[in-house]
Amino acid sequence: MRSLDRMFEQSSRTLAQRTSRRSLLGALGQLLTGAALLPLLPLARGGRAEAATAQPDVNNPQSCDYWRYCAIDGFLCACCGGSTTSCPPGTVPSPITWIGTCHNPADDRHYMVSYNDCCGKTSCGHCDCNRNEREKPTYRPSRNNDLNWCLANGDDSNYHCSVSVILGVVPPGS
Amino acid sequence: MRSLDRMFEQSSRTLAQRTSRRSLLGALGQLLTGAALLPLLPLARGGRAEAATAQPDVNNPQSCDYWRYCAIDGFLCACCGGSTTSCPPGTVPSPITWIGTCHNPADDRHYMVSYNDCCGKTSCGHCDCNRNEREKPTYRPSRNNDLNWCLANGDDSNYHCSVSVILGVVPPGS
Amino acid sequence: MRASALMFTALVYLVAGVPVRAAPPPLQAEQLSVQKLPPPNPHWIYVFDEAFFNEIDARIHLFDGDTYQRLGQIDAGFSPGVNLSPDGATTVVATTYFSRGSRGTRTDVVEFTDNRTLRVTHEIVLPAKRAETVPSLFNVAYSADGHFVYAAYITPAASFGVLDPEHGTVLGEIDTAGCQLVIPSGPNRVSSLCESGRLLTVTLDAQGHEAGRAMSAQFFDTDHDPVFAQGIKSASGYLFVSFLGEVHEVDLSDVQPRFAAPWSLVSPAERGVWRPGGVQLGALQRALGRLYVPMHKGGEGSHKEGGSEIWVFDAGSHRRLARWPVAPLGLAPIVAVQVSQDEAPVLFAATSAADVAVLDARSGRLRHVEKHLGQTPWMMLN
Amino acid sequence: MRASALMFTALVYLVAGVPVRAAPPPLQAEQLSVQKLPPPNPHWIYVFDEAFFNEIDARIHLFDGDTYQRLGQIDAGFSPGVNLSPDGATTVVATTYFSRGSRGTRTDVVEFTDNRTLRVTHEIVLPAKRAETVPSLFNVAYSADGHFVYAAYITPAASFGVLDPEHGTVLGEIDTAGCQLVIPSGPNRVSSLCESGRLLTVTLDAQGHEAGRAMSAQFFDTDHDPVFAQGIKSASGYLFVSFLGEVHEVDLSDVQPRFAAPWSLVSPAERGVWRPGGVQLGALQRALGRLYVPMHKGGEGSHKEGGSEIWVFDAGSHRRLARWPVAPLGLAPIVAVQVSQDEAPVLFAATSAADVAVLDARSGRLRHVEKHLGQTPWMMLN
Repeated sequence: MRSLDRMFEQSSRTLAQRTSRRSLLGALGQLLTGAALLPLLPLARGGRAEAATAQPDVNNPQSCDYWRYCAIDGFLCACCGGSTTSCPPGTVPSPITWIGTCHNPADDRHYMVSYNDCCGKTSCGHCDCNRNEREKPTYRPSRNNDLNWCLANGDDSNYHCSVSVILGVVPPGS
Repeated sequence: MRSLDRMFEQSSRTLAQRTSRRSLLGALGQLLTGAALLPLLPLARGGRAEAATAQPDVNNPQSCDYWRYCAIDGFLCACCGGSTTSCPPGTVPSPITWIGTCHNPADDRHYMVSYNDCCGKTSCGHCDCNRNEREKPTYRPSRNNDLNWCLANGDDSNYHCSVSVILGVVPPGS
Repeated sequence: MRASALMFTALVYLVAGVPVRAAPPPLQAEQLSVQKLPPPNPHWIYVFDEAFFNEIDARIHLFDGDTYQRLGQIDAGFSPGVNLSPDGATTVVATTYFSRGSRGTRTDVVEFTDNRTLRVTHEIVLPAKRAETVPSLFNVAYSADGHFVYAAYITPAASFGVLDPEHGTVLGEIDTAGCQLVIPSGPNRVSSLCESGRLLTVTLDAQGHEAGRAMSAQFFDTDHDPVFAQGIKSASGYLFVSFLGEVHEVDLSDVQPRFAAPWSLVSPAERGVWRPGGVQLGALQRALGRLYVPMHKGGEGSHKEGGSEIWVFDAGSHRRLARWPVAPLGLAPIVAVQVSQDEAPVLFAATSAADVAVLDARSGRLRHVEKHLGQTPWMMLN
Repeated sequence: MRASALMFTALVYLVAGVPVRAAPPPLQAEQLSVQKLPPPNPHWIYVFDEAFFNEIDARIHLFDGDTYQRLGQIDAGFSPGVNLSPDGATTVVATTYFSRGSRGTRTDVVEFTDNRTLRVTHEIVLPAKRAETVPSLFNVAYSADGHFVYAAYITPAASFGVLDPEHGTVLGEIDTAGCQLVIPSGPNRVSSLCESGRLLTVTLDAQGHEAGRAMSAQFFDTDHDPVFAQGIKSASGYLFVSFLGEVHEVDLSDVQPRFAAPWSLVSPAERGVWRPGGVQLGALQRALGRLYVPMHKGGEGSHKEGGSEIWVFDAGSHRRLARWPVAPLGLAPIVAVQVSQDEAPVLFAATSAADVAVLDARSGRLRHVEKHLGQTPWMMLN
């Protein structure tokens, strides 16, 4: 089962936390070393952005309906002093995490999302969100949101809330 | 302010926990040494027991309306595995406590009640009860229910729930 | 109260044994005590409350399914694993504490509570590797003879600790790379669920060290229809239910697990429409041979939704015997079920609204709803 | 996702800067960070949640009364005392931890949190004597110059600890027999409320040791109309409100406290009918000279009931300016109030349903209701 996408998941999970876009590009570059760089055209389906406007919660970072939260089971950091991609002040991001694949209705693309936990304070207790699209049981950890992903943070391993960091787009048909 | 009733409160608060009826009698006897033992006839007003039956919660130990809970601010041990006078299994009674004076509609008498906290487990969280008849601020500790009365229990000083132990009757007019 | 009144108090008290006029005697002075538990009965249930909104304060409520009384509480720390000893005399809690409540020095520990007194009798400190995940029977577990306790570790690398509960020691740690959790069988075997859809079974020697290991055949498909990482105890092992409702019966009575042919909770028409879901998603009454599963209508990703109905199956014939919708009973969706193993069995159903319902396990008749038995009661043990 | 698909992913990502057809460019990969707090504003409020149903998990929510956003959280342990430093830069929490969550070795400690980062910077371990009682401004407090921190001790014998927050040390303990809590004034004075209805004031030397003490005249009657053990900060000291609604203004700007003639929140007809109540039962807007008090109708023993109305007084003339009933605003009774001290002040009102309302402090107009800001928000600081 150690396929390339698993490798990608594993490496991006440990990278997402402190990786700038620039260095993620570098990591992707390494991953692609030796592969032909064939351009690929994403399909433009369109017409979903309007539908999303009619369902505003799909674009509201403080709503569990927000498109990129499709595999969060926990408290939304955007309701706890953080944002979709930032941990609340005084908390510590988890260096390891799980991965989701979510559909963005605004551009009709699927994105790979890293869900990091923010750690070191007790439960935020606000905006409890339980979505599990493509979520798998704990024995498949890279796709599991039941694990306390703060668990490797040592003394700062208490779970506070979860963020969702876009890693990249998933091409249609994958 | 060190009047006799204060002394009574202080001593009964430290006694109530492990004192049998027999030894409480002894303590009262000591308190009364030198006083003439004049018999006193309690007034029989009657007629309130029926009224109480029409308001069953006044006689329900799992209801905050229960007559003897007139100065409990906390969780009722009777809802937590204990009873009106017993701490839940595995908890530790507080040796110090506060005192209330409650009216029992069944016999129309006022009783002096010792409210002990049960300690060493986290909040029972059930049957939250907040009654404050004749309750006084914390600077008058013997009549205060805001203090965690488990506080002198050392490592077992976490607050779990509160009980109400009858110490004796208060004569009418007092 | 004036000082003079106090003397009246004492005097009335002292003469209380002598009735005067028609007045009833005053109530006697009482003695404070600590409640003793009554003898256990088969309808006792240990309700685990994760307290997800205040997660450092998880606890277990001991509840009586006959009297509907709360009998007591066992505190359980942060994101714990919880189980009972085979004789029911001990509750084992594997948990984590921080020296400053939610932060500071981390201590992972296994605590043993005497179920007669609800006091912790002793503990075993673990390496800071304990699996912190949703409740299951497999986060911490006893061997069948009670001589070993197994604690699942996830860092996220997977392994488990072997503990000696009697002497309070850690005997060792066994690596289970790619396989997780502790599924006990017999006196000395531990199986783990593998990412590959197999079971790894490690056999221990008398010192709790690895004596051998075996990997089973693949019995489910992790990608397309994974089984829940929660088991339903059967006579010879566990049933594992998949997201789509396949039932995998695993017999763990021998060194190599045996897998019965899977059967389905749903008809072909229901498949992918009705699904099992929740946290503790099944209970088996072993004498009656009845399996209870909370079921809901939902799509992919709905596997944590509670059941809008409880479906009842004959575990032998796999026939569905009943559907018990819970909304008509005033219940929110069911996130956990457990059943007593006596001759007059009761079914316990915990809801997403934190209530616990007590039902007749034969008829489904609702006997009682205990409101708010904690914040998030996600598993029940008996 | 197949392995080949991954390459597509990466490739799409890499060419994302080059639009092809009319499709919008894909969203860029993002970076995880830790949020920095914006600059403080006068409408920030520190909402203390006792979390009474999970009392080892108390916390403070930092909330913005302009944007209605939660800005962050400070954890606060079991039954803590909480206060802010005079410059607002530090939150001080005096609390208790047990090595096993709810039991085990007890540690009393004062923790200092940098309000710019919401990280604990340092702590001072106390003797295990800390006052564990309902929140007030007087469980833990700073001297006016910030050089001392005072921690109230109750065992139930009363004393207090003098701490050096800069060097993280306990300087000493001062006995206050019969008098409780730490009411700070000036750089080196601590007053305590006495069972006798007086104020004990201890003056400290530069080392934090007692240099002198003075007992005031009696200013209230403990038995017949006690003042709440909670104060309302004024320009020169505190207002203390009695159960029956008398306002005792105490000027602490000199060594000996000065007591103004008490005045009443209620008319003779209202006395004993309308009462102040709750936990934090008043707030004073010092520039406007307006006093806000939650009031309810009730009898003896109702002093912890929240206000069905907020009454607004001119603090100079003692005239009642307004009554603001809260039920029409959809609010449960008010258990705590606080007001901002800027020129466009907002009034914060915490309810018994754990909501926090934001009102215009001049008009009473409701601006916002923040639902469920914790379990039991009983005090607010700014």
